[in-house]
Amino acid sequence: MIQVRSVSKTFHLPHEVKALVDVSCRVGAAEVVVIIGPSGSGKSTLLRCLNRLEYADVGNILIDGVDILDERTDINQVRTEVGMVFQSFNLFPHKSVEDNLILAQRVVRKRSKADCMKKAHMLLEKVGIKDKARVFPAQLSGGQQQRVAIARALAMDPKVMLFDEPTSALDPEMVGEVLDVMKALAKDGMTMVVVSHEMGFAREVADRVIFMDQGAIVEEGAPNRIFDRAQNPRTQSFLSQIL
Amino acid sequence: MIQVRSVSKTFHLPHEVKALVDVSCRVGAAEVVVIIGPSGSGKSTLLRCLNRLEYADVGNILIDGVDILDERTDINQVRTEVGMVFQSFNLFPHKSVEDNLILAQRVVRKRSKADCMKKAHMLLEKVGIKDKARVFPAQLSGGQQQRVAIARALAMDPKVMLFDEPTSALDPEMVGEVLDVMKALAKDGMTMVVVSHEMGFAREVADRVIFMDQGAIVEEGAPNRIFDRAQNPRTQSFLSQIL
Amino acid sequence: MYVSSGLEPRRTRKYYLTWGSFFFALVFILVGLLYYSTQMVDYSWRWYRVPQYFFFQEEVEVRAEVQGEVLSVKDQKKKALVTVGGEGEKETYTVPLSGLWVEQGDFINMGDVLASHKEWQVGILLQGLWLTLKVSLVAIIFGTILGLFTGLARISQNPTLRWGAVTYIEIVRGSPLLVQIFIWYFVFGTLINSLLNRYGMPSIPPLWFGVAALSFFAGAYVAEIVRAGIQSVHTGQNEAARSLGMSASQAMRHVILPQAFRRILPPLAGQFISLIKDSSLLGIIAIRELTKATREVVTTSLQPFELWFVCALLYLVLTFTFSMLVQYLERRTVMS
Amino acid sequence: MYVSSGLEPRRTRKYYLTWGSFFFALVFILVGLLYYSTQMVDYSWRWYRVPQYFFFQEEVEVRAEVQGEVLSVKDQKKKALVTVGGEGEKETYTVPLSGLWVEQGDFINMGDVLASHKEWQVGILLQGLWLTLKVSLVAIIFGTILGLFTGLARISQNPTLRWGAVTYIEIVRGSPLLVQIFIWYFVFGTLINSLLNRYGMPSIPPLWFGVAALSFFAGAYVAEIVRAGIQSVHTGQNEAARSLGMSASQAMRHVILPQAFRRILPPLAGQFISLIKDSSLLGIIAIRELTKATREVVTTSLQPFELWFVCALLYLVLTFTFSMLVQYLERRTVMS
Amino acid sequence: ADIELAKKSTLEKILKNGELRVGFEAGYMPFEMTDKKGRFVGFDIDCAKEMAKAMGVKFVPVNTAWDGIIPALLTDKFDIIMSGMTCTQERNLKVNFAEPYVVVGQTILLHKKHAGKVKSYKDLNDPKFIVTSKLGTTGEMAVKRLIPKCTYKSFETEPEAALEVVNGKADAFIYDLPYCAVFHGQQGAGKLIFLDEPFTFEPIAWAIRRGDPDFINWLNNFLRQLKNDGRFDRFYQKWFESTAWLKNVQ
Ligand SMILES: Nc1ncnc2c1ncn2[C@@H]1O[C@H](COP(=O)(O)OP(=O)(O)OP(=O)(O)O)[C@@H](O)[C@H]1O
Ligand SMILES: Nc1ncnc2c1ncn2[C@@H]1O[C@H](COP(=O)(O)OP(=O)(O)OP(=O)(O)O)[C@@H](O)[C@H]1O
Ligand SMILES: [Mg+2]
Ligand SMILES: [Mg+2]
Repeated sequence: MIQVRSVSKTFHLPHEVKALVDVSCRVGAAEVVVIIGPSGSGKSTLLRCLNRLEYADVGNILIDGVDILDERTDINQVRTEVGMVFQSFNLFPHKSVEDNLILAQRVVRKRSKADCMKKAHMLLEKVGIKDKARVFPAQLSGGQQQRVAIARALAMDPKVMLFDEPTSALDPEMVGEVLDVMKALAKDGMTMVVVSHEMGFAREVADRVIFMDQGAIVEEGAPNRIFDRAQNPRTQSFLSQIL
Repeated sequence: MIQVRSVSKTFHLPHEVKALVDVSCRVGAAEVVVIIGPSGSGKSTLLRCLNRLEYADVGNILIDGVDILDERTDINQVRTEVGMVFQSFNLFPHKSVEDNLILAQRVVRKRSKADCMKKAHMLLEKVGIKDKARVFPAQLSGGQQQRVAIARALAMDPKVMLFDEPTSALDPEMVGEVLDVMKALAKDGMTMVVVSHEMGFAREVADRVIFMDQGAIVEEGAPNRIFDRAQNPRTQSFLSQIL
Repeated sequence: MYVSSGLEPRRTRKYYLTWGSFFFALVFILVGLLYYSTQMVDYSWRWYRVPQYFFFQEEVEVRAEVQGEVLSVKDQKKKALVTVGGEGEKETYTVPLSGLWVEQGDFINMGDVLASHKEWQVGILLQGLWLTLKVSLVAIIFGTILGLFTGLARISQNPTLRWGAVTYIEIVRGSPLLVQIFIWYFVFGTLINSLLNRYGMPSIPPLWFGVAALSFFAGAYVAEIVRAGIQSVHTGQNEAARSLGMSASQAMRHVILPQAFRRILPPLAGQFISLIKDSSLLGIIAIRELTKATREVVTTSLQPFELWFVCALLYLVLTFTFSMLVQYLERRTVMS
Repeated sequence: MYVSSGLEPRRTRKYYLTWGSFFFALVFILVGLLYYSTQMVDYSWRWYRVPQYFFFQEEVEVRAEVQGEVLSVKDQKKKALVTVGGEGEKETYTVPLSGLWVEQGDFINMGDVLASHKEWQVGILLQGLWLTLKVSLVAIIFGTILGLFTGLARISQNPTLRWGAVTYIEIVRGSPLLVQIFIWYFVFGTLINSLLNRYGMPSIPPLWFGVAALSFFAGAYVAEIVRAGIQSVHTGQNEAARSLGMSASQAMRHVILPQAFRRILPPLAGQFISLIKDSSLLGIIAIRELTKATREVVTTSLQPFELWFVCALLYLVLTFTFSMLVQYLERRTVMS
Repeated sequence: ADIELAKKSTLEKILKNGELRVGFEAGYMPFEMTDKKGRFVGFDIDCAKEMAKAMGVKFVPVNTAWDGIIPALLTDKFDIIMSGMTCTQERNLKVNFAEPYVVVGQTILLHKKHAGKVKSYKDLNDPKFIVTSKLGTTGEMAVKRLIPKCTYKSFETEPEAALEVVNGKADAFIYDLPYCAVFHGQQGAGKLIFLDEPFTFEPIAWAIRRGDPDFINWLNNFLRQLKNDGRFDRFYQKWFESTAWLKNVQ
């Protein structure tokens, strides 16, 4: 599904930072991968490279066999296949919840208004906020906003979903409702790459956990192996801090 | 030295807040009083009322027998007698350390340049940064800045010193050096009112501790009595949180 | 405002009342002083002459178009029907009763006045004001369109677009509007009209070159407003839109611009106010907006004091009205 | 700029080169088009006539002031000493050797040319430019002083001062500079000079009323800059100063203003650039600054295209130079 | 005959566009000015209207600034200047004039404090005298040529320059006889002295772009017609010999 081959990425401004250093990994279909690691270790950068929100400097990234770094690839086409959920929701504040879900379907997928509507309501029901369809994002709680954001990404029928710390901007009491939606999604067989420090979620849902540090993948494996029997001292010290 | 009689203060903007409600207390000469209390309890407001940085709405405040709320009082005269040290240092960034200490002496006290200079260097030695006289505040660490601020207040030969959380904006490793200066000051017999949550300092130096909550003085007494045998449940619950 | 409660002495009600009234007294004294000094230089104020430049009554005369005799005058409430006839011709005129000049049986030559009445007409200052508004409005509309595209070009990655936009903006903002108006009028205006004439097309009246100068001028400022507005929209919005598969232009159109729009509106309205003031320069190229109208009236009436004060007042009323609007818009933007 | 790395397609060096050169091609084509269309309308460019408005050579003639004969011509390196005498009078003139018109023994009438030489003189455009700069500089100095006090009054607690400042600022910013210039010139100018004359004092030349209009105009804008600058200084600074016993004015003078000053400087320089452009309006009241000088030259030379472009270019050079300065100041402010 | 030249004549364009655009600067009383209602009136305006009638086209007034009036004519902002323009040899190098229709000369409006002391323009030739006139006019040229030593100030419009003398800011205003007469009548009483003996010879004529013999021919014949059928005299009386029009202007 996703293949990352020897990807490196350096930011030059404001000062030089090696965000990714020779990263390789693969995510199979219907697999759920959780990425953990200290702040600044390159987790977000890796995720953002997967739908080319950041350009990788060297290496290849294949999504469903398509090399997204190739100049000839229609990146907008690829991005519809790869849904992304941000830490800060990024809902469109000038559109109602319904219209947030409809916009890209209309503009990108060119679906009929009725189809969009049907899809939107189906998804809102799935994430449990059917009654908020006509409301504007500003009137929703953080947890509700994040669920709308997930629904919005799902509306494009992506094959992969990327989550960048989807619960870390939420008040503690709202984390659960978002994680529940994600768990349901995983159960439905969605391929997912999740940056998150929610260990409970990782243990329950993840097929594999990747630990990153200083732009490189330090260790990866099944959740139990990583959380309970980490080999690398850096992983051990990181886990000891957050557990 | 300081007498506060039934002082109340209400802020009207942005919304009505009763910052002080019928507060009375007195601070004797050479006494060191530490004020503690939860955030928003009116500690800063009380302190600021003592040199009329805020106007008390009702009540009297006497500094050395002078009613500072009286229209006829020369408040600038009173303020020279009451030194104040802020949480955020508030050094004058456009003047060197030396000039920070000299400015008010020249302008307010009208001392000769040589006298100012002598005083400044004496005080800088006292707070332990004699070698930084020609340096600008931006080049100093937080702890050094706060010590300069103390020296600046002392340069006016005040009879009372007010400290508003002098160490809470500092990195932990710098707290000690500032507290040391304050301890030395207390030992020299300065009258001091200190808002601080440094319990060690309070235990060691304070003659009396005042606990405030919701604009009122809830309890006061010797440090040991307050810290170890607080009577009031609010005091107890506050202390249990911070100790 | 710069308040820090305890630092200012506590002011009593009396203090505010005293100094407040002192302000009005001061204004009063200043006006008095002005009046007194005009008296000193023997200037005679003639305010009564000013209203006619806003509205005046014109005598409209109804004249006979045939020769003959008044055959009948029929009374119809406030109107009168006058029939004039002779030598086979016959015409009927409807005139106001009160202004009738003829009676039945009067002999009428062609062109004789049958009746007259007074009509209110809009005076020159009001016409100038109206033109000022109209020109500013047209210029802000074109300027906004131009500014929108320039602003987008300014932040584009394409060097041609970006440098083009920068060049345009810098040239326009770096030279006086007056000089730009002259260039439009004498250089571009001449070229364009000559070329049009060459190919047998009618020429463009000078008003439009004035409008072009103003529009291009406003466009450069609007471009910067648009750029600031777009850049003030959080990057996350663009990222969200693009990661849903929208193209750059789709994201701009559906997500960025609608949000930028609200932030652009208040400074845009401010720009419109500037434009009202700037349009005063158009008088230089024979466009009779408010300032030019005032100058013309001053030239013949020789009452500069009243007229210039009135002119300034009219501008103040205009700009004040619109800045109220801006404040209203800003409040709405802050709220939403 | 609006960059978000991954969202824009990755551009190659070639892309920038191509579109960059395309920009220059476009500029070239536009200039060519302009030239071509002037050819179409039979405009003959005469750029060679422009330099004389910057510098020109004047023929300075030395004329005899007595009647008689050239008695002697003495060679002194590049100079010649010509002695003319007759009827008891005798005069000696020092003239440049190369421009000698007479020889020894020539008969000379009073007023005859003895020699001539050429001298470089500053042309009208350069004089206008110089006046523009001078006027702007004087206006910004007065405007800054005025603006400083108005800005302080604006944030004062005293209603008279505050309302007075607000009234002044709003009136000046709400009406066009052109109208203000007219009011200063025709109303205040007339009044003041008449009063001065009444008391036997010499009258003030119109230039100063233009400067006054500009200064008062700039003052209102500077006041807002000063206010913003003062308010941008953290309140803690004022509290610290006051709690050391300084009075409000001492704190302002020694603590607030020196800090505000650095933040005020860049927008103040920007205001100066505006002023350079605004000074173009002074031509209306017969002050021969750059725009007026250009108008006059156009009237006589009838080469509007060249001259208006040159005029715009001169303004661009001025404003560009000063905005470099502003940027330099801003960088310094950010650094410190 | 050069038929191309005829085709290029301004006449052709006027007829084709159906409008006669006349350039002038309102304010030069009584030749052209703005009345209370904002309409342009004056001697030249009446002539222009007759001219438009004779051509069978619409009369379009263009009120422009004086110092830009010749460039504006040359850049085709209007077809003809009818603005009381003196036919000077210098201007004649740049534009063509039809036959002069009025002859005027420069006269002096003097501040009353100089009564008796200044009798002719020659007495003004001293730096202590401030003399005003209008920018780019023959008044200005006369000052520069004949009174070179005085302190000269030029103004944008006639009243500005003349009021300068009324207000005592200047000593003398030099301008064409008709305007000075009108201004003296209106504003001068008790403040100004009118030295009404013209000291220059200034024929006034209509100006057009060069190289247009057809138009010149037409204008000269139109002028002859106007002068001989009585219309010209009627206008002359209306504007120069009576002051009835003043009440419509103020
Ligand atoms: N747009 C950017 N420009 C410059 N540097 C960047 C940019 N984005 C990230 N970086 C740098 O790249 C490094 C990796 O950043 P990244 O955001 O991927 O870390 P992270 O693992 O997601 O951390 P966190 O847990 O804080 O989100 C950091 O040092 C960061 O400062
Ligand atoms: N200038 C002001 N305007 C309005 N309200 C104020 C102002 N200063 C303080 N308050 C309000 O008064 C109350 C008491 O504030 P104060 O700063 O005295 O609390 P504090 O005990 O110092 O708290 P902290 O420990 O957070 O500094 C708070 O609710 C605060 O919001
Ligand atoms: Mg991250
Ligand atoms: Mg506090």
